[in-house]
Amino acid sequence: MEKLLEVKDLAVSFQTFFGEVEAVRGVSFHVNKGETVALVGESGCGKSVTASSIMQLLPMPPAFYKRGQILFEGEDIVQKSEKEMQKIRGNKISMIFQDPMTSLNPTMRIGNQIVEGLIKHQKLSKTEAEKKAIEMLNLVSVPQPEKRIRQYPHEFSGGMRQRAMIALAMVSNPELLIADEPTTALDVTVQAQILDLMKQIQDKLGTSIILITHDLGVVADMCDRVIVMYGGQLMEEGTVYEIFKNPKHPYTRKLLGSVPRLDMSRSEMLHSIEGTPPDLYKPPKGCPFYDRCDEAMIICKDHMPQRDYHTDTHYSCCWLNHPMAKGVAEGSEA
Amino acid sequence: MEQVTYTKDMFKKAPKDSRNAEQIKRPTIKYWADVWRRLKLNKLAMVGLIILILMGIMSLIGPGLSGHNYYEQDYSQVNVRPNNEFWFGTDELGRDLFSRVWLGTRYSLLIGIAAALIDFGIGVIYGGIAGMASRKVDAVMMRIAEVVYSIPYMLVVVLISVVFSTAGSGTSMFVLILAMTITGWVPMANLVRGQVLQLKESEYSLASESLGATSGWILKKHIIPNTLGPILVNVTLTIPRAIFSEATLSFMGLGLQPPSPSLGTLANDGLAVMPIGLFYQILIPSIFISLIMFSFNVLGDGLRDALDPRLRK
Amino acid sequence: MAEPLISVRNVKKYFDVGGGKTLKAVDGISFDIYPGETFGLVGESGCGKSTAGRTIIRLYEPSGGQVLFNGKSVYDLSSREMQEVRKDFQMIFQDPYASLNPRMTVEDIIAEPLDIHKAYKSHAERHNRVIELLKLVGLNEEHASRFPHEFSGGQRQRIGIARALALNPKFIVCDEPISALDVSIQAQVVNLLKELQEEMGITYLFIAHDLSMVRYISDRVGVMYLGHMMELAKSEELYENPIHPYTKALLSAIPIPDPEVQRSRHRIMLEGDVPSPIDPADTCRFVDRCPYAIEQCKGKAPEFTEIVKDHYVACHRAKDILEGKAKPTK
Amino acid sequence: MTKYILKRFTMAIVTIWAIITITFFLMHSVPGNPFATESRKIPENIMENLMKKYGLDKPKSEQYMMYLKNIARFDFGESMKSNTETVNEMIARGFPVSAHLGVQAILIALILGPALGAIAALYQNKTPDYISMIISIIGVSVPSFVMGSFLIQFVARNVDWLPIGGWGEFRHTILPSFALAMMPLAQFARLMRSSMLEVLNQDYIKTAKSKGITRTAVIMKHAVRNAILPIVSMLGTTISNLVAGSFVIEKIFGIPGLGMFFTTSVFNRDYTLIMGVTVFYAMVLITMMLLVDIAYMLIDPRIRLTKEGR
Amino acid sequence: SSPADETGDETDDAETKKILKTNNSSEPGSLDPPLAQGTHESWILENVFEGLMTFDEKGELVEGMAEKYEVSEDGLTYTFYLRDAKWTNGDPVTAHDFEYSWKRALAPETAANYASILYYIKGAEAYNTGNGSADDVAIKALDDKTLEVTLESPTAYFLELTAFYTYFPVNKNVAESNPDWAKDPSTYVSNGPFKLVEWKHNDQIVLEKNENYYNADKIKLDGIELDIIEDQNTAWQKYEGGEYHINVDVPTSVVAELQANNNPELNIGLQVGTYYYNVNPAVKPFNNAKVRKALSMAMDRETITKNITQGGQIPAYGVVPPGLKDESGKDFRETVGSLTEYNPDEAKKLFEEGLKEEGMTVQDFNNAGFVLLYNTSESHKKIAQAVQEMWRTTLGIEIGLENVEFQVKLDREQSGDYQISRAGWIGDYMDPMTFLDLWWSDSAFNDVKYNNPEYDALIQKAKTTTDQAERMEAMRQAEKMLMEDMPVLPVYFYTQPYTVKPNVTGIIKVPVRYPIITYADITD
Ligand SMILES: Nc1ncnc2c1ncn2[C@@H]1O[C@H](COP(=O)(O)OP(=O)(O)OP(=O)(O)O)[C@@H](O)[C@H]1O
Ligand SMILES: Nc1ncnc2c1ncn2[C@@H]1O[C@H](COP(=O)(O)OP(=O)(O)OP(=O)(O)O)[C@@H](O)[C@H]1O
Ligand SMILES: [Mg+2]
Ligand SMILES: [Mg+2]
Repeated sequence: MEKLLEVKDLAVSFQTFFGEVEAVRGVSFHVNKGETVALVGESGCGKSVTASSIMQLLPMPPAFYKRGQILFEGEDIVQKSEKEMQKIRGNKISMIFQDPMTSLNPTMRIGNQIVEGLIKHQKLSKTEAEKKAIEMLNLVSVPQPEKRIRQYPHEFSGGMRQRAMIALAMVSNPELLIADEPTTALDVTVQAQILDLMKQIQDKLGTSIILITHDLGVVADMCDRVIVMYGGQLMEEGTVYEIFKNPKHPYTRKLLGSVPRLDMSRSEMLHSIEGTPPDLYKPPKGCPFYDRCDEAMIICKDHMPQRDYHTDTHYSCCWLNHPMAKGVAEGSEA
Repeated sequence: MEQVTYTKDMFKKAPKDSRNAEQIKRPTIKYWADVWRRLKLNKLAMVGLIILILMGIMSLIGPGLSGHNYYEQDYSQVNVRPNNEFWFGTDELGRDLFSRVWLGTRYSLLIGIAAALIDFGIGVIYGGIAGMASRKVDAVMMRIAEVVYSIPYMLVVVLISVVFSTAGSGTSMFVLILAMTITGWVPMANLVRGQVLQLKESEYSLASESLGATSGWILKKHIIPNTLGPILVNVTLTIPRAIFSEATLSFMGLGLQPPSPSLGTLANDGLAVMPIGLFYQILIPSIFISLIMFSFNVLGDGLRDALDPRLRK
Repeated sequence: MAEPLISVRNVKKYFDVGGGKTLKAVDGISFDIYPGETFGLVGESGCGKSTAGRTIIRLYEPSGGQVLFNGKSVYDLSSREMQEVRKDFQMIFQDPYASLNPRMTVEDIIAEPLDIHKAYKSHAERHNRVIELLKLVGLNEEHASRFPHEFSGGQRQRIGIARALALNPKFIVCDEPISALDVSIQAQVVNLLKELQEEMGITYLFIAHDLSMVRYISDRVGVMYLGHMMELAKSEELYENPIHPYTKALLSAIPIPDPEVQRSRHRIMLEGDVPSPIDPADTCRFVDRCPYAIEQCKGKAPEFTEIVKDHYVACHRAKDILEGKAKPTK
Repeated sequence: MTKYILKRFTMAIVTIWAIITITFFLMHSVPGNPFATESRKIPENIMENLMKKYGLDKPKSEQYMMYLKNIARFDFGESMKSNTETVNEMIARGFPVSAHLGVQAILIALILGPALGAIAALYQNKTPDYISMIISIIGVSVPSFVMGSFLIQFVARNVDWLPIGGWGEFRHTILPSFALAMMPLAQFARLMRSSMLEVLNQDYIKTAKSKGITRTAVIMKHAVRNAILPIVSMLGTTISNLVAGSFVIEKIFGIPGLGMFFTTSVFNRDYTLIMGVTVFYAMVLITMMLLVDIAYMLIDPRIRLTKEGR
Repeated sequence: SSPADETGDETDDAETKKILKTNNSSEPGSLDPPLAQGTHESWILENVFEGLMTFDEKGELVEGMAEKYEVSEDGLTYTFYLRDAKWTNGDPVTAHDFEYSWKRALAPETAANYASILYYIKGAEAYNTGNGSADDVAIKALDDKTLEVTLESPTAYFLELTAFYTYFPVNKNVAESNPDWAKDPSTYVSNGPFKLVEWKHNDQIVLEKNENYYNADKIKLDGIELDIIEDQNTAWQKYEGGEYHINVDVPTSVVAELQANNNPELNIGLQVGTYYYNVNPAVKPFNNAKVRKALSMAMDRETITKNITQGGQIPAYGVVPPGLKDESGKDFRETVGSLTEYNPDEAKKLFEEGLKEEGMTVQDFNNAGFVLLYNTSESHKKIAQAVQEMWRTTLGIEIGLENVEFQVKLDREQSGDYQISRAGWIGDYMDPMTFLDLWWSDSAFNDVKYNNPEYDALIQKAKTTTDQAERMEAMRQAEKMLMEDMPVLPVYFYTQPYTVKPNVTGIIKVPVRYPIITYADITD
């Protein structure tokens, strides 16, 4: 399989009043052509920062790349100039944002917002571009697209806006789509529609998708591979089956355990994770999950574990994988 | 990667108390302390604040520093340009501009602050009542405010200063302040009302209501404390506006009564000698007005930023 | 079953949105909540869940209907009497960031109900009660002097819960108390709520759009759609045997965090979004999106009736669906 | 739309009535009378004749009713100071001049102010930001009489093409409209800067950037239009302040506009003129407010007329 | 650049046309002569109209519309024989026009605000105040060319009055058929050396030479353009920038500067006017003459004129300004001499005596919060501040200042609601009576309500006698008596500073007039 995107040891920080906030701390992963990769993790763990840095969309300053590479089709995005990035954005890589209410320009007609990128990248005339936009809206099942392109975002419902966002992102037929919590703001019934739609379009166009979400149900529904992120670092990665059936990292396990399953009885307690995620302003030296981990060991406090591969596609970063940890881990779980 | 030697001890279970899941890393900080801290980080605002403090101090001691008082006339020293003896020069009546300018600063600041405080008082009460009252009362109150505001400002000011100046001498300061506040409270009332309407719907007000609190309680405990920020910003912007208006009134001959100077009357006096090429008499008070305006404006902006919860952290 | 703690009878709440238009946020809902149970209320955004919750405890003046609390009609109480009853009703809000006054310390926030009802004799008593409540929700004394913005979302929500518990209420409306929280933290709050219920026998009206969570926490669940109650049943019953086409669609839309199950599920896709509640037609509110809709549905709105024991549905075709006679038309 | 305008219209009439009433009684409570002149006093009997001529001998309530009747016919009456022109004529003559000046000033402010503000926002905390800040501070902090006098002294006197004062050709309008525009220009610049900074942080700007369009396009097509909304909503107040400020500018530049009437009519106790100017001003202001609202709707499609208010 | 260049550049025929440019500081309220109120109107009227008498290019009073006149022996009846002059619409100027316009000015309905200047005519006052009829007014056109006027009492300066704007004729036919004739240049009919061709309100007034004027030869200008700019500084900038040939309302600082540099463009024109302060005798201790005198003696008038007004004004030690001749052709002022003086020691002494008599101390005085009232103006303010400071330093008293608008000041004076107030009076004709008349107990202008029967008797005598010597003596006595009582504190005598570009000639100054520009000429 061909790697479309490869992120190598990416670290991104923000310069703030207090000092440096290390939002992303050495993240490495890749995305293959045509696959859907999920990036899950708690709020503030660095998902959006990772995604935005792929598009070079972070405000710089206060953000800056500390180290690492983002190779897209073999070229390092981190090194690219604004001009070069403009050729990639909206053309080869597109992005959908979380909130369809605020992500569309309220004072511009939907049609114009969709064709803007097309006119720029594919050098189409306005009418040609509009034709394409109508096609695209049709594809994302917005009814009466001819009429709709003349309307403003506020005349659209939430679901339709998100569909328009998808149309906007997909209209130039990008190779990679980054969807940053595309359905979080939507109702379940509408969410189902949107996810369905994304799958259909992916099937048709063969786009790779990075799906950022914290809804494990969505992940189970949509993705091929899952990357679990915590405190600016990657904790575990594997195929969707590996992660859901055989989670290795205590955080992943807890995460899965904290969602009620439909077959769960009401007398059962949920597995809650006590405490709060670390503040990335002064991130811990060791495992970021140390404070909240039931199975934490002394070593976890000051030493960050390395990746341990369980299969070709499945690794986790946890000292429990260490041979010396066997007895401790079991003892504590009992 | 660092090289670690692993020992068995390291793989012992970590004791519970070494992990502090509920800890708060950042130090606790009270609201106003935090505002102050963030204000301090805004250099421009601090420059403004320092200028204002210096001006405030100088307006108190400045008039006594030059050894000349503000009203003594010396016809042998008329229109003297700034020099060693008269640091800011003298005016057409041979009076020392240094003490006059600082005294003028004092009066201008007083007028500005008084006007702002009155605007604040009326605005908060009126806006607060309108915001908390029923829709109908609110609509009527807002219409009244709108009517007051639609009467040309200058007209009102002139009318007021004329109506009240018959009361006798010494009222001039009072008249000026009155004239400036008679319509000036409207924007403040609008602001407060808007804030109240917004905060009335806020979840913490609702929470308080669900606990059985009365409107008075909610207003006192929740709404007023939370409107203070925007109000404070508005106050810092009202002060220079009043100083500015006073200057314009001086141009119309409705300024402070001589020989007491205000920055406005000083600038207006300076206008009289401009045709003969004496610019310092208008420049100095104008620079003072500008400095005050500048300082309050940047301070106001700084406060706005410091108070903005979205910029927190 | 025991006597209901709360009886909601045909409660309505309309908003005047100007231009002579009325927004019927809640348009005649009825149900009972029994002591010690958790009643779940689900439905899509804007369907009137929050409004219902607020109207029931009379945070909003109702436009019609009645609520009986221990047999007393809440809407007929004078404001003095209401003041007393308020001690028994509490509310936990959706947004843990907006529901705590940023200018107050945690101690003052939690003590506010005590202050309002003058429920302590000395300052020490007040303080001790606050500490007690903090401990109850898993926070400690050190947190009392801090400000809300210093806390994470889950902690804030726990502060909100502590405040709601201050007066030992009998009934708490939880308006989406977890939807603004991270998954890992949601469980903390839900577990806490459950523990408290067990310890103190509190009754909850639990509003949420996360159906799996609602199922997990609730004894009985009501499904709302556009101001109407569509279906009401014991939670297992509702999740296993949904009757109303809307409930069916809703349940099928919840993604299940299990790739095997999720990918083999059949989903009922609904067309379009929830229509506007402004001056809605007096038909079944779901008719435009309903795959089972027939001519009859475009007439008068269906009655909310008990189809199976303790299972209420408002649908003209409920019987047909139950007997498997109805097939989706779209 | 028609219904909305109709509603606004009725509201406007009530507002204007209130303004008439307040001004009328306020004005008549002020000492002094319109017929005194600087150079000499008038014998009593002549004064009586004059009072009779203008109906000032009648009880206040009767005068008030008369005035209301005349206003209903848009008749503002005879000026008490000028025997040459009626108040209607004075307004008809002065208003176009003031309007010309005002519109030109607003245009200058509307073009340069937001531009300055936008540049400041884009170069936040860099030199252009500081330059723009200095210009704004000068604009808001130098009283217009100082500004006007300096413009005459240093610009008009040195640039032959620019006249020192007076009215007539385009070149006469340049300096006064700049002097008048300074204040709103500076305010707009500051407002634009902050709203621009806010808009630049909005999600839809990220969306726009993610489309790969150029920075200029992002700013011009997405940011500016949204950032300018607060300015548009402030236009109404700005215009009313501008009218107030025009008095000073018109006096200094010797411009035959309406601005001077605001003060001279009061100083002269020219009752009919005061009333006429006030009522007319209120009408203009209310019309402006309506126009601003409509303009706002054109720029911001979200604002619907059904939701009342600004 | 010189004004000629300026104008020369603008239009082609401007090279041949001589247009005088200047500023008329205020918009005229009316250009209908009886409705005019002040200099901002009369300056224009004097160029477009001409009365029976007029001032010639040397500033002498000469026959204007009257070719000749006769005065009866008792000095009461004047007969004017009109010359053949034409209105700008071609109508001949007749005696009927004069009869009509004077009676029109007196008609109560006209409400002419300076009708009282016609009261010298028999029956005029009665008619104007509603106690008589128009027919009883002794103005009679005997035929088209002969006008007979009978006076109440002999009035030495009546001839001069006929050159005053209220005495100007209007065209009877025009005014009767179109009451609005004076509002629009197209219907405006006048009889003077210039005609009104354009009136842009608040902007500009354009006059053009009247070729039909009988004396057109003497008029060198082809026209006059008067801007209307209220701001003194702006007008000055325009003059300095070369846009005006003459500027009358010169800022005081500029006058001082020009005077210091002996700039030839500056002219200090004579004026008959007095600047003084009213002292309200109804307020204790101002009822005491010693106190009033002390205030007067504490004022250093030399300093005020030299350092404050700076426009060549003359310190006033009496109320009648110089420039008015007595029976022997000597200056009235000189023959009376100084009636008060600057004497700080004496002032202090008098003041303390006066206070004691009133049972007050300086402390009481200061606590009373007395104020000096003046109408809003930069120069009044400056003078008031100087006087305030003089009183403070010599008498040790604190008097506040208060500025109000003119209208308010008048109201307050009338109702006695003041302690000290600023006032001024410009003579209407060249006779001391125009001043001394003011404090006659019945005078409408007697702000201080000065009431001294002896003074009244002197004035009465001066008004009725025909013997010049006797008249003058009575007035001399009257002035001395007035200054003995000191109801008003004279400050200075007005002058009229104005600037004229060097290439402009023929501008003359008559004491009771604004600079006369009618005969001006522009050379290159
Ligand atoms: N502009 C910024 N300035 C300072 N810190 C920032 C900025 N943007 C993000 N951060 C910090 O970077 C960290 C990661 O943020 P990020 O938005 O990537 O989280 P996320 O995983 O997307 O969370 P969510 O699920 O809430 O979207 C956070 O701790 C946040 O505080
Ligand atoms: N104060 C109000 N005035 C006018 N309309 C209101 C008001 N409060 C709620 N509504 C309207 O009533 C309807 C129901 O709102 P409600 O908040 O009860 O929905 P909800 O089911 O709680 O939705 P969500 O899941 O988004 O919280 C919505 O259309 C909303 O716009
Ligand atoms: Mg994010
Ligand atoms: Mg809700």
